[in-house]
Amino acid sequence: MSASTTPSLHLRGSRRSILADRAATVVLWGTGAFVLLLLGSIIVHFGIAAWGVVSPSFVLSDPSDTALGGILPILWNSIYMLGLTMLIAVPVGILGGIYMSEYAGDNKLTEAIRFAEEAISSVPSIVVGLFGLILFVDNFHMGFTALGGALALTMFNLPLMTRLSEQALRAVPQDERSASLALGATKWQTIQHVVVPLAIPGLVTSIILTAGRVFGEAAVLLFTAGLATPAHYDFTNFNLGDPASPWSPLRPCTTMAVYIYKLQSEGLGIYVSKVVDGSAAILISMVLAFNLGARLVGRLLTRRLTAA
Amino acid sequence: MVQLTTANRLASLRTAPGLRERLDLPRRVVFLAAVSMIGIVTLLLGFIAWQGIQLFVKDGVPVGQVFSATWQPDATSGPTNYGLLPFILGTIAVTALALLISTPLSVGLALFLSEVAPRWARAIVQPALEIFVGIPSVVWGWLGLTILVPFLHDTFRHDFVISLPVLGDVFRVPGFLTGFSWLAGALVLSIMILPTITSVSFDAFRAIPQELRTGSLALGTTRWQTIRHILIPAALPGVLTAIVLGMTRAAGEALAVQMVIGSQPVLPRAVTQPIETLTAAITLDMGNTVFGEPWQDALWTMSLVLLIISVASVVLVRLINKRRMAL
Amino acid sequence: SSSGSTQSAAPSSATVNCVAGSITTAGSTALQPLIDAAAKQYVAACTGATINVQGGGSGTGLSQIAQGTVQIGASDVLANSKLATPDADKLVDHIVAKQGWIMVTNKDVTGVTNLTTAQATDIWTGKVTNWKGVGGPDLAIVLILRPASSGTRATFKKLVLDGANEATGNTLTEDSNGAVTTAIGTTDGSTSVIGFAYYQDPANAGKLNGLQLDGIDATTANMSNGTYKLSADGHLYTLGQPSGLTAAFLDYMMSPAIQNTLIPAKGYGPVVH
Amino acid sequence: MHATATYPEPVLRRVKVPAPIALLGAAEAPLDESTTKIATEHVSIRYGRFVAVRDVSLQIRERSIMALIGPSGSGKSTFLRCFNRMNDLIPGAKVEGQVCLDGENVTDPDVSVVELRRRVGMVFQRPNPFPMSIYENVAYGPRRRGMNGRRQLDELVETSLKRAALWDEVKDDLRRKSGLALSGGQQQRLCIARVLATEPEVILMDEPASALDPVSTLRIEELMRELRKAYTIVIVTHNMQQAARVSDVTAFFTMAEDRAGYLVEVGPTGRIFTRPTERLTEDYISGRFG
Amino acid sequence: MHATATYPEPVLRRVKVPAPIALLGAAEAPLDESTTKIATEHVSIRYGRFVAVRDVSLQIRERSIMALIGPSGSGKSTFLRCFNRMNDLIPGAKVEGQVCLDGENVTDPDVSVVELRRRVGMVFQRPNPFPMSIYENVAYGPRRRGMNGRRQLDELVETSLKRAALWDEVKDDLRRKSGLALSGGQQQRLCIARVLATEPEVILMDEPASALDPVSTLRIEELMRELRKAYTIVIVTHNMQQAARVSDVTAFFTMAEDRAGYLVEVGPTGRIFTRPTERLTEDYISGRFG
Ligand SMILES: Nc1ncnc2c1ncn2[C@@H]1O[C@H](COP(=O)(O)OP(=O)(O)OP(=O)(O)O)[C@@H](O)[C@H]1O
Ligand SMILES: Nc1ncnc2c1ncn2[C@@H]1O[C@H](COP(=O)(O)OP(=O)(O)OP(=O)(O)O)[C@@H](O)[C@H]1O
Ligand SMILES: [Mg+2]
Ligand SMILES: [Mg+2]
Repeated sequence: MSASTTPSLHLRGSRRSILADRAATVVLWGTGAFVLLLLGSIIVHFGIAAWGVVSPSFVLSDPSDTALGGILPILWNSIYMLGLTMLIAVPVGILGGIYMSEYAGDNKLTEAIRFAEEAISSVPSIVVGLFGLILFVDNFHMGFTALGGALALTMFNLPLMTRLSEQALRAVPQDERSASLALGATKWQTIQHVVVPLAIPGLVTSIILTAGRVFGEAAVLLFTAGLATPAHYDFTNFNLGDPASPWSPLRPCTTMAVYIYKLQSEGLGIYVSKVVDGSAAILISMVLAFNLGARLVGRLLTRRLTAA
Repeated sequence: MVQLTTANRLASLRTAPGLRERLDLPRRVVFLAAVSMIGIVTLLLGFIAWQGIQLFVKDGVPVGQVFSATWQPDATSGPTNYGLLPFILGTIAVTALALLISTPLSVGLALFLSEVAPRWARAIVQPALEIFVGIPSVVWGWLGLTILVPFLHDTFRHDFVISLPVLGDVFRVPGFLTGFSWLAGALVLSIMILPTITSVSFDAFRAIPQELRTGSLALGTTRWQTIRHILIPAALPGVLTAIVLGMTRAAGEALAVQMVIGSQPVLPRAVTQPIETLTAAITLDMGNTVFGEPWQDALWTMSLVLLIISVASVVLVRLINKRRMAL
Repeated sequence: SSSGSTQSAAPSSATVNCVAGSITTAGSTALQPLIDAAAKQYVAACTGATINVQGGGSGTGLSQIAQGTVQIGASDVLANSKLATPDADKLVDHIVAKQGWIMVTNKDVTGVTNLTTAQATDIWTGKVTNWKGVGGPDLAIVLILRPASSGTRATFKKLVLDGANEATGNTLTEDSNGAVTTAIGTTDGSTSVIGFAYYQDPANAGKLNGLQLDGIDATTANMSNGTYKLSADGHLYTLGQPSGLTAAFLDYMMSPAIQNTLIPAKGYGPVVH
Repeated sequence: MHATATYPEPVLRRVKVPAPIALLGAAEAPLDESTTKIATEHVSIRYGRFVAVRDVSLQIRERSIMALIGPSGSGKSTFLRCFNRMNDLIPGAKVEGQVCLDGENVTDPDVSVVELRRRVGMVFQRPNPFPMSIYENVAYGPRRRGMNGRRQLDELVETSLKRAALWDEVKDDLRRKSGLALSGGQQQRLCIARVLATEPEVILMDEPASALDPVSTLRIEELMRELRKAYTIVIVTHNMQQAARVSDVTAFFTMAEDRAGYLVEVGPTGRIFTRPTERLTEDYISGRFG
Repeated sequence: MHATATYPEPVLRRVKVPAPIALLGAAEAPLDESTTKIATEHVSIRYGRFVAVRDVSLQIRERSIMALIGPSGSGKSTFLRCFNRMNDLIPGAKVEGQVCLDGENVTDPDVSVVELRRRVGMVFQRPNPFPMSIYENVAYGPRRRGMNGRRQLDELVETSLKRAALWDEVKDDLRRKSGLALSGGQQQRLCIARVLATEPEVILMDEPASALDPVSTLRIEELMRELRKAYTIVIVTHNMQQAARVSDVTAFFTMAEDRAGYLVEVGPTGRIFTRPTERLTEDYISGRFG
């Protein structure tokens, strides 16, 4: 040590930058902790509120005016609506994302598409709902239907899905594309076997975020898929043309978010607040389950496709 | 192998006609998917634009009137006046405040997740954020109504005043009379847009090659310096996109804001006072008015105005981005 | 008004004119709970009938029925006050119940149990801004309004305020009975008008102070006999004369089973005795 | 050869000296007997307005190794990329003139770049394995051409890895280990194996050995000599010894002011390194060997 | 030197031969008179359970150049990174043993890595310029240390770029051209300039010249000799001639089965290349020079 002509590693250096770094670390940790705490308390809030309400029979029985009814048809509707919407939004969104990230040149059309994506995300959902009401419900004489709701939701979600997919695909390093192309793979093979597999985690995120909006959306669906309390569903009725069949896309389809909205604004009866709390808790667990499931599938797919 | 080589040599480089088609098919498919966006948007925007101008075309309201401050759509209680100024300013005010609160929080969180967080923290926070997105806005509104509004009212009911000895009151914000306020709306919104801004910025930070981080750290810079001078500039386009997405989401959000903002069509003055946004007005009155009456036409005009505001800010941010990239 | 009684009063198919088919009603959220309950009873009695009870607001109900996309449009207000004449003339009005509203205050507003029409007008037009002025505590009045387009507000304005415009100062606007009730519960000195059905719902018992109007209690009986003036007809509109399931269901709404039992139990006033 | 003369002598006396492959290779196949595989005519390549390669015309014989040498920035990589049209991927890059493969002009818009790149493989300066297992990395090209038989693929993967002198190091976790988990040198060898697995006719190598250690480099160089029996190879290298050891013909690019991207001289490797006709070449080579 | 003997002779006779810097350097500063700058004691480095460096103890003298050589995967880069604790950034990497800089143990958790890395600069195998102008790339380090004076920075940037032999090529668009728009070789020289601008005491170089052309390489080697007067340099290289030319001391790592990451031999460069005591070293070196 005595031989050392330079100051000690512990002492020298710009204290200011070190302090700034410490401060930043604390602030960033604080931000993380704050958001986690916020979310934690919201979840705990619903957990406590739903305590004693949520039970298997709550999930598996029909709503009732006179007792603590269940939410089975509404839960089913949410899942159904999610499926129907994602059936359209996921493939079209990812394909659109592929175009934007792999093919789109730097031209007016690209600008226009990007502009369209951003413009539509600024349309309030209630306006999309009314648009759906006028277009699907009135003009197409569809009435209040799951299909109309899903189409309106898709208009709303597709740009988001496309945008997020594009970003996920763009994050794949250029090196990987060059390597594949240089091996004589076609552009499409490169996309299929290198770009998309590598982008799977990002694509899963975009699916999750889009799905989140389907779960949580009320305003669009109020006016397109309906705002009613469905009664009993006969799940053995597979006649898709029958509006009474829970499998039919041509029936009214009140989802969890809409149901919660309805109960909170005009719901009557001593059980309303319990059903609201229980439904909110179920909705949140459903989102959580979906997210975890999607991530798991994504991870399995990544492992299969990249063998990493 | 030699044989294969010979065989290859005979294959002409010209593409067989059928092959060309096949190679191009995917391109057409993805092109169609992307262009469908334009179709949807044209349909929707065309519709809103058409409905939005009915107030002027069909009902004969002068265009200038929408920039006045009086909102009196109800013919039964006096002469009608469709002044949208309070709503326009209200929307801008709430959105701006929400972004002001949410952006540092979200970008900070994105940085935390991508640069600081240990694996376990990331494993908790990331799914947590995605749950945020799935919580319906009614639920957020309800939480705001039952928790945030009373909290603001109980905690900050007195005027906030900064007094100096000679100058007197230099700054005064009236306390919350009710809790229903500009601030309440902005707070609820800022939580709702937090996941959007966070996840998109997070992706932007993740996309930065690791080599830039090691390059900077190896020069004896702190992690914060690396973040501040390398990562943030490199991720800026992505972060701005995130903010735009958050902004448009905030401007378009209806149910939750409307429940806590107080919905008073006045010009925004203090964050503690109720104001009203375009979306709140649309939500409140759309279901109660009938298609084709001037009142509803005015609501469609609000949608159009909202769209114009959002699109204008999208374009503005794009221009800023382009200017930056050119440097 | 135990809700249990509605269950036991559910009619058997013997007393109901059953028609098979599927119809949709849409519109007034104030009437939705009533129509919903009646529809459930009807469907329970008649297999083969499906009745969809949608909300959306009176304006939506009127628009939809005028377009013919639903079979029944529910509205708090008269069709011709909203729709243009040619559209309104095609609609047939079925008045199935009286709806009432009640002025309510936050629990802190003690000592005020009754407002005269004049006092109410002073408060809602902003002449009186403190509860002192009507014999209450020294507390600023916060008015919680309904949206200007809502049936509740229009009716209150017509029946109590005699068309005078509401104050614009110390006011808030909330959209639904649920939101208004919560807002009053958390806001000192606040007052509003909510649907009687909602007020008398057991879930809300004791949360708010309900006020008499001109000394008259808000009861379903007083609404039906007209002594309580803050009440109005609930309209179910059809496009032309109803037929089939629509007609059967409207008849059912007027049957004693509904008028004498379900309607008062749900907090509405019967129109047939 | 001052430095060499001073110290490595003792070692050199004691160890087994491999045959001097450079000249041996050159002798094996006299240049004039084989036909032209690639020919460029007046090729210029621009990035926007910047000219990176200027009016280069040269021929590459079939089954020979051509080395492109020259200072950094002289356009070697850019020129190399025009043989398999990888420049197509760089926005703003524009190729003028003709590049012929077996007499067909590959810059023709009708040409299938996919077919072209299958026939003209490429190894990059920076190793770029896919984030997949080692096996999948090598099997990638063949799979894209429709090869799916497990046995067939296994065999091909093994052969290719053996040729790239990587087999012994990776054979145990072929399917489990990711290509990215290898060291830099191993990664590059994996990339070479990957190209070999697609069985191209021409192999372009952009400083393939700059990340390799001498032992692997030698193996790769030996492999190149081996491949030369069936393939045409074009290599960009900064290692003049490498150029001398492996190539039959050497082309020298310059960066001298206003002549960036200019082909100064091309000729049999032995002559270029011993009797360059141009002053620029001589300076460059002597800088190296001084 | 079979190959060399056969063809470059004529050229060598004609060109100006620079002084044999390798031995000249070693002679300039007798090793024993300077003090130890870096010392490692029983350093082992693991990635998870895989041991990449095994029990390495060595000393590096102040103002000397130490070359680390050895086959690919032998842990040279890993070992190098422990001097400035860059291994901290690799999840799962664990360093055992002591690494002392001026007698202070840098693996101590109390040590400020920021300070350490300012004193121990690093140049990477793959050039990694920042996506900023050339000027900002070089000014980055100094700015972060609080240097803001325009004049001062201008001067420092110019000196650093000149030292890295890049000034002439970039001086015209210093502030407009992005560091990423340079060719590979230029990028690497920019990275060297960037480190020089932070004025470290020790410079670690991980194959800094593997992407450089011979002319620039020579310039950089000259610069290393120049820097040696004030700095301590540790270089990983695959180019044995480079090791021989520039370094005072050479350490040889092996990859032989079960001994991966083992330090076989360390000693004055002249001796290692002429009279290695270990069979492994001899094999490796002769493989290169054969
Ligand atoms: N994408 C690009 N855009 C603009 N200029 C480029 C691009 N790529 C290379 N250049 C420029 O073109 C010239 C030739 O580059 P190239 O990479 O072909 O050189 P090189 O001889 O391979 O150099 P090195 O030996 O350093 O790899 C350089 O001056 C470089 O700056
Ligand atoms: N991040 C990592 N995780 C796991 N193993 C690693 C990692 N980095 C390197 N290794 C392994 O550690 C060993 C030593 O790697 P290192 O990069 O230090 O070798 P090297 O001597 O620098 O090789 P090269 O000359 O190819 O650069 C190799 O076997 C490599 O596979
Ligand atoms: Mg190059
Ligand atoms: Mg290495």
